Amino acid sequence: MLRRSLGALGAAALLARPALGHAPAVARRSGERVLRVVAPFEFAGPDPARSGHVFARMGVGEMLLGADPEGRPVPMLAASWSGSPDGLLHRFLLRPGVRFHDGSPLTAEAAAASLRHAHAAASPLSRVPVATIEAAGDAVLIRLARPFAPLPAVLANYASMILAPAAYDGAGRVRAVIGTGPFRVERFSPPLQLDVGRFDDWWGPRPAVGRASYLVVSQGEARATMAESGHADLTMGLQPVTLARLRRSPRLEVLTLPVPRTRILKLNAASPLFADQRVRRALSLAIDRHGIATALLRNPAMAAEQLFPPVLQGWHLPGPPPRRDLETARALLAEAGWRPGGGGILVDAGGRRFACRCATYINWPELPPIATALQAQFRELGIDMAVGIGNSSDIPRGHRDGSLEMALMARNYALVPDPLGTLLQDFRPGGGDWGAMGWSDPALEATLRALAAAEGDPIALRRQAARILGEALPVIPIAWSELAVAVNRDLAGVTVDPFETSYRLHDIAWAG
Amino acid sequence: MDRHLLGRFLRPVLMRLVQALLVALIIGALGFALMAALPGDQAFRLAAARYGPDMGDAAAAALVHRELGLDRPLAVQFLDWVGRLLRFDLGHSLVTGAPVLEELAMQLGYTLALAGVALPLSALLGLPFGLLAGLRPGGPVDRVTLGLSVLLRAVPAYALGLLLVAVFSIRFRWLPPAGFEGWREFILPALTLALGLAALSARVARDSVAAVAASPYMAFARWKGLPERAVVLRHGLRNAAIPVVALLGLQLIGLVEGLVIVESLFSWPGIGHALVHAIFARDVPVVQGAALVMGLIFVLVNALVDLACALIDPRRPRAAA
Amino acid sequence: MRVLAPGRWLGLLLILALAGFGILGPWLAATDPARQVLADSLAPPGTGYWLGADHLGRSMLARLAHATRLSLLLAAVTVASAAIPGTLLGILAACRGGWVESGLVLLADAVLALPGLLLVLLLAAFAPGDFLPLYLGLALAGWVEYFRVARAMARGMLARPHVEAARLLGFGPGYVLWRLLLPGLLPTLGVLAAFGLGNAVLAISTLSFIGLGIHPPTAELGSMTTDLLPYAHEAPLMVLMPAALVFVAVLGCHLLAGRGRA
Amino acid sequence: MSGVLAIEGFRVEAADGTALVRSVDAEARPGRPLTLLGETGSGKSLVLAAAMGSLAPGLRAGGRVMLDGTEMLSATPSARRALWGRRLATLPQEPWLALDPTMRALGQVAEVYRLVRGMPAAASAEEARARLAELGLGGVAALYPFQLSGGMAQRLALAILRASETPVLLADEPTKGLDADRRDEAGARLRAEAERGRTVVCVTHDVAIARALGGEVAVMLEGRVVERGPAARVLERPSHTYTRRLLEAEPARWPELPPRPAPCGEVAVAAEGVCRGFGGRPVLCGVDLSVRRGEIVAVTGPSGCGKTTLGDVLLGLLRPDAGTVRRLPGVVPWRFGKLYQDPPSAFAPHQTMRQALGDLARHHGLAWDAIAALVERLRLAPALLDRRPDALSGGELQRFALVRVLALDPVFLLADEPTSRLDPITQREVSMLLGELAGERGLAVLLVTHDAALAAKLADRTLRLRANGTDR
Repeated sequence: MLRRSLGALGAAALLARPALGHAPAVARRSGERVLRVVAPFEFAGPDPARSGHVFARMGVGEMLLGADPEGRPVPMLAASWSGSPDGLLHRFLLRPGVRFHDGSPLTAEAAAASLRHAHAAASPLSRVPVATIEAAGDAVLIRLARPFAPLPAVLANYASMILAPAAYDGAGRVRAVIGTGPFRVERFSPPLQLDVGRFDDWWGPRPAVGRASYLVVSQGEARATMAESGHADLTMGLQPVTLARLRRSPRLEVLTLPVPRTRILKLNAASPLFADQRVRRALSLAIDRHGIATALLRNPAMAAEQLFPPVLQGWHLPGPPPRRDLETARALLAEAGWRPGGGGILVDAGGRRFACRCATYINWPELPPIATALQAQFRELGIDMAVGIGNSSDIPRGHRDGSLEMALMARNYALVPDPLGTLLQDFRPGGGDWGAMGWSDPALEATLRALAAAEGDPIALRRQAARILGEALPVIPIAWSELAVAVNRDLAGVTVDPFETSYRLHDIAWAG
Repeated sequence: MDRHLLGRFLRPVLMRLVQALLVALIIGALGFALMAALPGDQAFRLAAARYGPDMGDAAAAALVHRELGLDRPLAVQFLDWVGRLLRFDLGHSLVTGAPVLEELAMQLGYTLALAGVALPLSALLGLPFGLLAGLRPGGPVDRVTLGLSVLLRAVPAYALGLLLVAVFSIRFRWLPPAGFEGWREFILPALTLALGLAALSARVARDSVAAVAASPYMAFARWKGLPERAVVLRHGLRNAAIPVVALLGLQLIGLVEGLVIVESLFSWPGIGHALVHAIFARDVPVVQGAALVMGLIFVLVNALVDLACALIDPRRPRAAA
Repeated sequence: MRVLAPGRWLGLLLILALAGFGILGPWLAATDPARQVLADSLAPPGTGYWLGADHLGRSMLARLAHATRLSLLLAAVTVASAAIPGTLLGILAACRGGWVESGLVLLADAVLALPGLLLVLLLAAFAPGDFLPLYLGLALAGWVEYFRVARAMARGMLARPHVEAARLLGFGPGYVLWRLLLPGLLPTLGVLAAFGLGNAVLAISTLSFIGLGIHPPTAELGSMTTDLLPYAHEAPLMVLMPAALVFVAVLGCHLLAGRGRA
Repeated sequence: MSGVLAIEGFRVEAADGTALVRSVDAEARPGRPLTLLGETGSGKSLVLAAAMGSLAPGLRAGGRVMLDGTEMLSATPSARRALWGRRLATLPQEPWLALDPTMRALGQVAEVYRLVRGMPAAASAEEARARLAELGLGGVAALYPFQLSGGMAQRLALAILRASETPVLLADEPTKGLDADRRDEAGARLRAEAERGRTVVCVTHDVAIARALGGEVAVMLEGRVVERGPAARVLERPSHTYTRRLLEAEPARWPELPPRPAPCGEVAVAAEGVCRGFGGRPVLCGVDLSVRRGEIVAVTGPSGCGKTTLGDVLLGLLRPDAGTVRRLPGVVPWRFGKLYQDPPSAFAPHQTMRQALGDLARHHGLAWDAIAALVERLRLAPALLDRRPDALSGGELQRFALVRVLALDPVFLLADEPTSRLDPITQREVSMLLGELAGERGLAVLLVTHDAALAAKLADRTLRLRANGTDR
């Protein structure tokens, strides 16, 4: 633990722009244009489990594997990989000649150590039934306790980033980001700014862009303005309302891409209010998805009656567009024993009012307005829903202590590029923090288990899972998401990764 | 003579020192008590702040809980904090894991840089108007500045900032609406802060100049036969400066409050922004550290203002007593 | 009766107009501020909505009126809760002296050592989006000013011959407090309170703007600005309206306070 | 060195045409000072301002004000300004306000030598030191104005004016705000200036100053000079009624008071060996005093000798550190009253007299008629009852204060400099009233005053306190 005097604080205060701590400061090459990425996502310390998303996206750190646009694993630091027939032993052969930013070579031992750190941290890898991770010559061997098909996808998650041995201190904490990517950290000022410069010893082709910076701007309107005025070259997380305007700007190209993030309403099926599947269906029918998608998301195609968007091929079920049906909803509620009571609010046989509280949070700016819209729409059915806007952590906590009744949230099914990794968490028996609550279904469990063990026809199993979720509605889907990126026309070669693992800066060049 | 000087300079410093201790104690106790009583389990919030909503689940929370020893009794955690504070160790951020002191030093740099631009800017905007208005009380300049200052002080800082962004970033596209890289990024946040402060300083300067201009000692200095230049330089400036310097202390409250708002509005990575964030994330060491640093700087600058006042105003200790 | 200066009349008029808007607005709008018609999202003023509809298709008029009423009421309650105990404690300190005064002054100094906003922020973190912590924070940070002014003025007045004269004439402490001290303090405290009212309106909307005040869906002037900000390009007027109401409220209060306070 | 100030047919009108000064003629020359004597509002200060060339811009002046051949009224501002500090200088009213609060005494004198007379820095300081020493300020050269007493501040201002050695010296109310025992000193200082060959013009309401200064006196009333002539003649044999009234208002010239019955009543208050200190510094030491009903006892002595403290101890407002105080037994506390030096501060600023007296009547169950009778007895018009203190004169307020005290049928009255803030004519009226009432009501009065003449006139006996707080 560092001991510092307040005197040091005072001295540091005098330096208006103190140098930062975690990376060796590199003299700034002047004159070269910096590619400016502006995004809403703040980042914390150097630990990949916390801030890996930024390091991966900015090309600082790399994982053993990557993912293609369909979410299939592709080689990255591992040149090839293979698994034993019983699905328990996985071997990842490292790409030769890779160096870390501090000049040290990538060894199997270093890679295995990084993965062991990730396994011990709060990362997707920690949820994998790993028995051992060890180095064997040029390869990393991962032995599992039981088969886990989405392992390659988990290894493509940013938290499974491979860092140099020097990146860790004695206690195993990450103290500097020393990765292998095409860019190295020049200045790391969490939570808002990261400057990177080209790493000349990268194993891939030399990137055209020499310097780039990642800047967090939390206000959507400010991001849009920065894109418009040329203060941002690559602007991420554009809000739907700003898109039409940005599309008119001659300086910008706006790319949109559906991403597997779904806004869902989590219901506590253990509570007497939502235990009845008919009630859950009634709620689903009462939602004006088209209105929400049009007014708030500015894209009617985002209206979602099922969990998985079309981009998740194999999981998505073809079907008609969603429709609001208050009549059926009222009938279902009546069947479930809810009758109109005083003040237009439904009451059950015991005279209990249908009143509940819906928790949501502001990390995704569209959630509070959607919650407000739902509040008004459920009110038409006679349901009194209060909205509580708090911290996202209220949801897992409320899930754990059972106090949660309802939550509106945005769930990313591609946190690891294979949705199965997330579904196994969310819909395991008893439910998951960001999935079902007080609800389980043996058929779904069996289906997911079979998928994890890679038994049977994956396509059929996926559809089976999607169908079960669509009928039982442990969570009610509301709207899908799209990723909107504004690209300065000075840039060439910009592509968007639907899994948001990388901004692919190494593919970008200055146009003209 | 010596005793007078000691009384003039040493006593206020000692009083401020006591105040600084008081600040440390209050913030330590208050911050900790409040944070301990906050709704929601701290570990869950920290997990969400650290790992993002998608990874912030119960397993991550359990990890955080173990790592930070949050299951120790509150009293033990508080004593631990006080003990470390006495060794000038503010601990590590629960979110980033970095030493709080290190993070604060960096954020403080940004905050001081912004304040360092905003304060002179507000003086530049406010004082000349105040001076001109004070020289002709009731004249057109006075009326216009009065009107402008009343109007300006009624505009919420956030609306002022948005207005400036709308004009300079969106309408004319001259200045970036966010960021903190170069001098251009400084302009809008600094201007937002400075306009609010200038509205106040113009009024204080005006009243001070008007009072001095109408004072019998200025008339007497002229009656003595001193040339106008000497009258203003030798007798006017110093006396008119006294309330203006004393105002600096008052400005400081406005500055601290303005900083929190402006930093949040413009995503400026300063200490105010950090404080708001730490409150959202329940990052106890950062909340306490940031509040402590803000409180101590507040006391420090007030002490400097006291000293400056004592330097230019020989009556000071008597007036204060 | 002493007559108010024209500027102060204007201030009073503005505040009364806003209060009238807060009371009559909902009646004019004749709709619930929470009622939404998504199809009318961002409907311009006129088309069935006097002041248009917000992004969720709710009547701006109804919401603005409710928000104005909320702001003024909360600010008034806050100011009253700061002014009344602050004044009484100030008078108590001035009258009692001794350890009572020392203790109260120490407490006040301690509160003053922190910028008020810091206190409000810490308390607002208790239950973000709730009225109580906001109210408590503003009142706790605010009483000190009244305390200091009341104490200083009461000390000055107690030292003035007219208080001594009243005692010599056989009047008790009650008479001194109610007929001599309070009427003497009231004009100054009134100015302070008018100013404080404006600043409370400002603080409430500002804190709501940065997300630490009152949360939506409750209509509040600061959070309405935040909510509507993304639509600034499509409906600039609607972003402007809540901020303009804050401006008018604060302007009214400051004008009412007069130029006596820098 | 000439230095003749001649005023001929000088008049001033306000912007709305109201005549403020009508046709003033006067002249001052070296060795023959001029005193403009009159009450506040008589227009005497306007004459001085015109002589200085600093009349407020809104006023219209006519006639001639000549300074050695320069016509001050028609001269350009810069021409007038060029005379300041060289041909004429003004001793300001309340000099402690006119000294720069942030500059040491020496600097304020030295800058005249440096900047007006162009001497080098060292010589300037030297000269300044000499001027301070001349006026007995040698020890305070390094002090700031706030550290000086009122008398010292006035001497410092004089030192500054001596430094500029202008032939003409104007003095505006040189006794305003000074303790009575400093007033005579101020007059003597001005006279000394005149004797040094300077032309002194003094504006004052204080007959004593005019007498001390000598030379020519012009008595002003409502913008007119009602009487003018050599001081000796005007002040000894006034021809105008107003001048006579002014002169008669001086305590020494008061007619004998109507005889009071010899004090026979019991002792209202008595002090034996009373000591009292403040902050460790003894103020009163071993004072013995008793006041009988119907008797007026005066306490005199220099500032700070504990006169007021003694009164407050007798009233019970202060506890003596040693000694005993006895008040007439069986009498309720509020029958021991007090009159204050500054009448406006003795009333709540927000209450009208009717409210204040009404509260008193209600509180003590008195009939309003009794109070109304007192108001009449003290020759206060009933219309004044509805005014607040700021709309009443000092004399009126002091009489209301008497009403308030008398309504409670007092046995003892502490009158703490009750007339020192009143103009001379009112001072006399109030003093007479006090004398009458003491006899009429069997009132024991302790009169605290600076003014030995007043004490001699009004009191049955006088206790002189020394500066060390003893009565011996």
